[in-house]
Amino acid sequence: MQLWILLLIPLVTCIGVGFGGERNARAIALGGSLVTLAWAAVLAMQFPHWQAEQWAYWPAPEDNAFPVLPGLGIALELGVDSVSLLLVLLNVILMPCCVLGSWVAIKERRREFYIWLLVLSTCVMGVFVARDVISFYTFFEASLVPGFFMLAIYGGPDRREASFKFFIYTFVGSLFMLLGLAYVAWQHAQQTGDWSFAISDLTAFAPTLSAGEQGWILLALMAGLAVKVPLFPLHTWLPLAHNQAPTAGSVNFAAVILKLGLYGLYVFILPMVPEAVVTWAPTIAVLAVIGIVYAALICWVQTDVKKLIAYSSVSHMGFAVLGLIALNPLGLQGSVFYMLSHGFATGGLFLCIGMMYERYHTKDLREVGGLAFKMPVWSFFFIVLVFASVGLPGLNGFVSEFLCLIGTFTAVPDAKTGYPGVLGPWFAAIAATGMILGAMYLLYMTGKLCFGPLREPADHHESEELPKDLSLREIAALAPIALICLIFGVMPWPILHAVEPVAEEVLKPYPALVESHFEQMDATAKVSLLSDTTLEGSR
Amino acid sequence: MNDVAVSLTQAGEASTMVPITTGTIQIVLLVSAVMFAIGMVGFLTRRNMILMFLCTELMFQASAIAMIAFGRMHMNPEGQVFVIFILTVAAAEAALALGLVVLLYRRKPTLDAEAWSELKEC
Amino acid sequence: MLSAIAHTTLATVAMAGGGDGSHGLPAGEPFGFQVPIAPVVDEQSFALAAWMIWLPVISAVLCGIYAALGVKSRLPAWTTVAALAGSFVIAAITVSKLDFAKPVVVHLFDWIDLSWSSGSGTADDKWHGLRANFALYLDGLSAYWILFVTFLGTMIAFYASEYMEEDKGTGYCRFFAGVSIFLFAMTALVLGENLIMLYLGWEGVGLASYLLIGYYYKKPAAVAAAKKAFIMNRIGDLGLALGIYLIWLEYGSLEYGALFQALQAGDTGAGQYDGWAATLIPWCLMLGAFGKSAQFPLYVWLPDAMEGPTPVSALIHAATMVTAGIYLIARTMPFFLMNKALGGHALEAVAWIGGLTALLAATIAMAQYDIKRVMAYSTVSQLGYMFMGLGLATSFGACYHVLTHAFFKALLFLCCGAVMHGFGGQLDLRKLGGIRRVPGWGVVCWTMLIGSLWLSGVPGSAGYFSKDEILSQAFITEGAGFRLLGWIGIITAGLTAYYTFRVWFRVFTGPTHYKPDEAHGHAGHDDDHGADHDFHPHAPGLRINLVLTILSLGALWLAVGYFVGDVWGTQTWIKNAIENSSAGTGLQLMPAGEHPTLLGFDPHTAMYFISGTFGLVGLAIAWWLHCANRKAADDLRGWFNGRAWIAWLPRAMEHKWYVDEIYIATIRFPLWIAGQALYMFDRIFVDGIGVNGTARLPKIAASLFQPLYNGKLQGYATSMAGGLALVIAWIVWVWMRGSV
Amino acid sequence: MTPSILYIACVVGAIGLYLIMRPHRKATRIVGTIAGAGAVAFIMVKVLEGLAADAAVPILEVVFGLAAIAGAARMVTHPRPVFAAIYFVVVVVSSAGMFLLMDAEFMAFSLIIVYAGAILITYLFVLMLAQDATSTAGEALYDRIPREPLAALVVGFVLLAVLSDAFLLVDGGVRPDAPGMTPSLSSVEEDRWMVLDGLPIQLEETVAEILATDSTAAAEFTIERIDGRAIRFDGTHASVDVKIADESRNLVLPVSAMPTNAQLVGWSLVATFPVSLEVAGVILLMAMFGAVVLARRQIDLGEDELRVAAGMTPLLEDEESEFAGGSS
Repeated sequence: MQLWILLLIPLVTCIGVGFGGERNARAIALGGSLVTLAWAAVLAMQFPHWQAEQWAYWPAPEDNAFPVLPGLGIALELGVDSVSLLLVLLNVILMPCCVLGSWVAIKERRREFYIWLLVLSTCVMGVFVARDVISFYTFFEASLVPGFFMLAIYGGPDRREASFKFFIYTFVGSLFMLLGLAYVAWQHAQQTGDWSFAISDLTAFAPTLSAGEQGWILLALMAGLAVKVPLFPLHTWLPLAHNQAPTAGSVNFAAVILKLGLYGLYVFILPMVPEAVVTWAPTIAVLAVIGIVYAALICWVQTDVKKLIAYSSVSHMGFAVLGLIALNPLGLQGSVFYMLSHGFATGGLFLCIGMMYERYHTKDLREVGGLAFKMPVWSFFFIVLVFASVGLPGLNGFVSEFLCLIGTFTAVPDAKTGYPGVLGPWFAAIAATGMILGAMYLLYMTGKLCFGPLREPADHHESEELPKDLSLREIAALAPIALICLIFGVMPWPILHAVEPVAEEVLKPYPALVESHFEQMDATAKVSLLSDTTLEGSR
Repeated sequence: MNDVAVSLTQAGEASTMVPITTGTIQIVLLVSAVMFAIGMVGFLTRRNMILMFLCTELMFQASAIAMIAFGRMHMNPEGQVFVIFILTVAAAEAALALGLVVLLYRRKPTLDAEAWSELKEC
Repeated sequence: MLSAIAHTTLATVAMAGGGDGSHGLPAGEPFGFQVPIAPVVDEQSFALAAWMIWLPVISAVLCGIYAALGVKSRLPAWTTVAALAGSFVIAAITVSKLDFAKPVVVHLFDWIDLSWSSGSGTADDKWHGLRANFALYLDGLSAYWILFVTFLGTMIAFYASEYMEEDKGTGYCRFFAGVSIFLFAMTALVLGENLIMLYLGWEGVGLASYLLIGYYYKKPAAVAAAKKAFIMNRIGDLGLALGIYLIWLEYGSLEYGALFQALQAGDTGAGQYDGWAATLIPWCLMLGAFGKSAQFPLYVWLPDAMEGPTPVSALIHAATMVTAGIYLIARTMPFFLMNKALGGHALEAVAWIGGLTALLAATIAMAQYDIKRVMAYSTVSQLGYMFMGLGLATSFGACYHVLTHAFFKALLFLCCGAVMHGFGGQLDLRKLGGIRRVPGWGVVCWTMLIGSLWLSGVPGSAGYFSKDEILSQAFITEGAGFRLLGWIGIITAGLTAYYTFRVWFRVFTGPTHYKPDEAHGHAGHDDDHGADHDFHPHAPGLRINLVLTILSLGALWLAVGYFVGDVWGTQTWIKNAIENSSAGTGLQLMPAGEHPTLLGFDPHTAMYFISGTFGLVGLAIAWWLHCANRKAADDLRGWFNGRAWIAWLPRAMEHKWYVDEIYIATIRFPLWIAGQALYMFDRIFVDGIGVNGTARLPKIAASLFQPLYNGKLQGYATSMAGGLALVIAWIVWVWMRGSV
Repeated sequence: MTPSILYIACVVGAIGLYLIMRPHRKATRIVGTIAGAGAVAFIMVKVLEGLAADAAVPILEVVFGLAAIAGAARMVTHPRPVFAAIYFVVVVVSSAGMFLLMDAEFMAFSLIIVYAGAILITYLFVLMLAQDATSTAGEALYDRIPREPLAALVVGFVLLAVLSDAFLLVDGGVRPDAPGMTPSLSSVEEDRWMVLDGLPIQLEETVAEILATDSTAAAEFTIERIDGRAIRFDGTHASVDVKIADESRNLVLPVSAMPTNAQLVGWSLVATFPVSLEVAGVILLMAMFGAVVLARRQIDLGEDELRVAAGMTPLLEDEESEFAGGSS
């Protein structure tokens, strides 16, 4: 029930926004998002599994189910584990910031805008709390609609193309995902005689399928999720959409929508098709690593700030994917942490850029720069968030990046961690160059935007409604994010502890699978591997 | 057949109780099908918007005949009830359609349906 | 104070005096070193130690608050100085309580803490968790380091309170916040109990360096330099990070205590992955150290970093941060020794790269005109010596040189800063001269002389002793070409004396002339002394002079302390601290008993004469060319320039051997091109052909049916009806009749 | 009759209709009419041929059917809209006749009233309203030339072919005499009597009438209901228990008391489809609103003008001032 209320609060707020008039829309939306935040905070306090030894959903989804078509096993089930609750918290924390960030940026059709924003919030929270495939998929797809409209109505000059590409690209991908999930459910019904769409049933069942079937399911699911993540080379919707979206839209896309893909990887692919994951992990990892380096290099030559940050998301998400398929607790926890920290850092960066854009109406690095003198407070937040993104220890980005990379590094066949993996040092070493490239492009951006002599567009004149530097409203939007970046960097352990049982549960089948995978590998390869390691050891 | 005979002899009237003959219903259904086809052909070929709607009325008519026939065959009144609903829809449609036609006619003084091709996608 | 501390600890460890390192270590240690026993977790007696870290943090936060409140007084400076001084005092108290043979861990709070119990492995507990808490590791090495870091931090912050006066306001707050952040990061780096905390400090000092180099953020050069510094450091950090991953992979822990004990027990790593053995660890760490400590090939950021305010150059880019690389290698020396014991060449590489960097940087320094740049290259060169020392397995020499260098180089930088500050930002030694005779510049002149003497390593100076410690070791330790390396070091010593005194003679002696630098004016300065004709240098004030004096006294004391080491205990104290920590090499790598000889003498004895001679010769040449007969310098330059076969040499030296240009041409530019090409690829192929092309397929297919969509209502109706007919036909023919 | 014959007849009919559509010559029209009528007649003959030899020939149905088809064909082909509308009246009347033949008297007359009386008149009004003045000189071009007749004919007659195939041929066509196709008469009768059961007043009147013929009975009576039901049907007779002065009597109801067809329809409408009835009412209402709104002259007003017209204050554009100030 608590979770239903969580989903309903933004929707009810929508009604308020709709009837509250154009003037009050944003205030009502802010109120609603704050109430959602408060409610989510209450849930977080009630959540019993923060320090649990065993992994479990809360509330137990069966108790919370709302049968729709009992004959077909279709029931709406909601429940959270620590990962999904953390992601819900990410969403609800960013939501008021988004509203504050759009406070004056959205001048026309305000009610509609905030309604879409709140609906988006509901949809993504729905994805995170759904415990059955039907509602997961429904929310997953429904989240496209508000995104589409925010993009298409309030976006930049290329909004038409961006919105269509965003919608169609991700939608087509998810259709494949639906196909894969439906296949699993169908097989479940065939073999057990009962229809069920509960994620727990399907994840318990799917690993019993043959390796070939699992491979196809993995491909189908990846088609949907890799677009969302996004994984190279399926990333091209993202720079366009991020670039064209209004501030709140970019924040939401970067912070939450991208996480849907990773969350899907975590909730479906890892538990459902373990054998296929073991087989395909190196391929996925190669794509992730290519994405890291490729997007980072592209970032470096961008002149449009938003595009730069958008490509940086591609690069960063590569790390998260690597961590996820490292198949050990280090990587998995790092990846979950990455979802959160990227959400806050990049979301905050987009907010910052939005605030700059409201003042200068350009995102072009060649036209605007040297703002540190004129906008010190803005620059302060911007630099904090940039360094959070760069992965400076003490801020959140470091913990996640470090864990993902060390997880990848130690994902070796004979790892003593008890979690053998199929990646290894080479993947981590190449991916780690992303650290350098990340610093390169982010500092390039910072150098242009914050430092150097003041550059303003030729036709720039001071806005009357906005102060030169940030207003209290804008500080109120940025300060929580910056603070969270710091807190996460200094005190990551509560989150890591909360994710521990989840990681162990998800990874339970993997050690045995990886070992048998290597046993089946080509005998000669195995022999050479062994001889190498023995040589190293005896030296 | 015996029951019918008894009740007939008792009442001396009430032809309602006789099942419809195969020939009758087949003829009636054939007529209904032909009318429907002609109505559709008319809808597709007439360029006059008003007549197009009239052709839809013809198709309604055909389906109403079929309804009545089947209702008669099963000897219950529901076929007729459905015809009432068809009448309702036909009347509503006529009202709205004619209103729309008038509206369109105000924009372009012609009744030619081909004059309105904004649905074109390219 | 140091000596007092030294006395308290002297009794605890028996030390053999002198430099021959013949003190006994138990034989049979697998890799030839003995590291301390398992650290004791002691939070009661060292509770105060936490404040070493927290005070700079508090000061940074306060400075931030001052900035937000718009404080325009010197409050940030005093806050910072007080905090840093507090840190120093606490450090001193802590160190005085510390027994070097018994390292102590002080737990502050949990940071990264992962663990898992399941999994298929049967390995011991080590791999079943990744623990990196915020905790302090107090042993000889960290105690030694933290003392001079906090002391110099305090001094230089005090100096900066005057130096940065013109920027009072936001800039002032920003500066001191940066200094505080730096000190926090540096203490975390030095005191951290595990490699991740070291990494935290490592990157943290990088951040502080970035922020402070870019302090004059309106100057594009400063911004570029800051960026370059951070990125070059990041390249090093990549090595460090990989090293950390590899260490965890091989040893399953990142805490010093556990690691050192494993190594001590002869653990050569788990050997888990083909090719990535534990012997690779030192190479990765080396990359990190070279990045942070500006060694070839990653040294190019340091000279550029001189765009920052001079106190920053003194504190970060001369005295403390750049020695973090030395600290790293000293801290992880057991890995290097293991490498060596297993036949690896990591230590040789460290020595050779250090030595070559020393020579290279010295040659560049000889031809620079900007006095801060000379000092910067000199720093690179001296850091090269320190790496050479580490590579030659004399951690003591390296660490001692770190200390002496920190004092005299900070002193030199601060003097340069005073000159720059007083003369309108002028740093070109061609445009300055005879400042000795300008009123009010006496302290600067004489303290800088002390610094220069110490740097040149003239006999009797601290630099002389610490450098000799390293150079003589080159003739003792066995290794690939170490003797040649020793001679390279000796030649470099001569060059060092030359370029150092070139600066001093040019700036302080000769006829008095000066003019301000128009182009170089600080962004934050009011240009009230910009014009040439009414320019009046303003002499340094009390605080600057005071700091210079204190530092020069410190430098003097280091020299004297060495001389009479057994009396004051300084040298033995240091030796004690270093050799009892993980940096201790045990010096077993040399053949025991029979020292190799150098020119027939014991190398230590010989080196006193050789390096002294070279230093004095260099000094004399400098005196001749730049003081006594300046025309000779011009003649020499003319002689070089007049001969085509040699004319390239001074030019190449002046242009820093074109290393920057080579980097731009071979790395930066290709990467940039790659970026552009990939972006084009992304747009044209991935997005254009891949995505839009796929998206166009349905459109192409649709164009076949397009004529049907003519916008004619009845056309659509026909299709609909046709579809209906087909559906019914299907029902009738297939469903009802079962055949077509 | 085999499907192929049916299909060929459909093709012939289609060709006939096509010929009628061509406006050029009277001769083609005649040929077309003959072909079409022949095809229809041929099929009808074939249908009747297949009947049992002793079955009665549904003459009237054939006549009305042919009239309706002829009217329909002329309606879709006539170049003058008004005439087309008039031919539609022919269709309506003929179908009403067929309704009558199928015991749907009420529907037959409502069809004439609603269609011929109301809808057709509306059409005619609109036709006259919309027909431009020039059309008096002759038919409009778009009325004379059919649009893509071939495609439409193909579609329409494929549909006709499969429909008539389904009605006439598949499994012997629609056959009421096949077992299970029609309900047993007793159950039909029972259903009807039960409708009377639901009409208590009419039942009382019927009982009163029966009792009136019986002089022995008192005027006061009550109808007894067992489980809420008064009428009991034993398969042939319907009877009612009536209590007259504390004496129970079983009255057999005459067949003439059975509810009429119209009553049946009414009962079905309110008892079986009440919601649909309501929905139909709402549809009609909304159609009325829609027609009113559509036919009105349209004026676009902005939001502010609407607010002013509604007596509210217009929106003000001074709302950015709330959070904007106060930065340091």
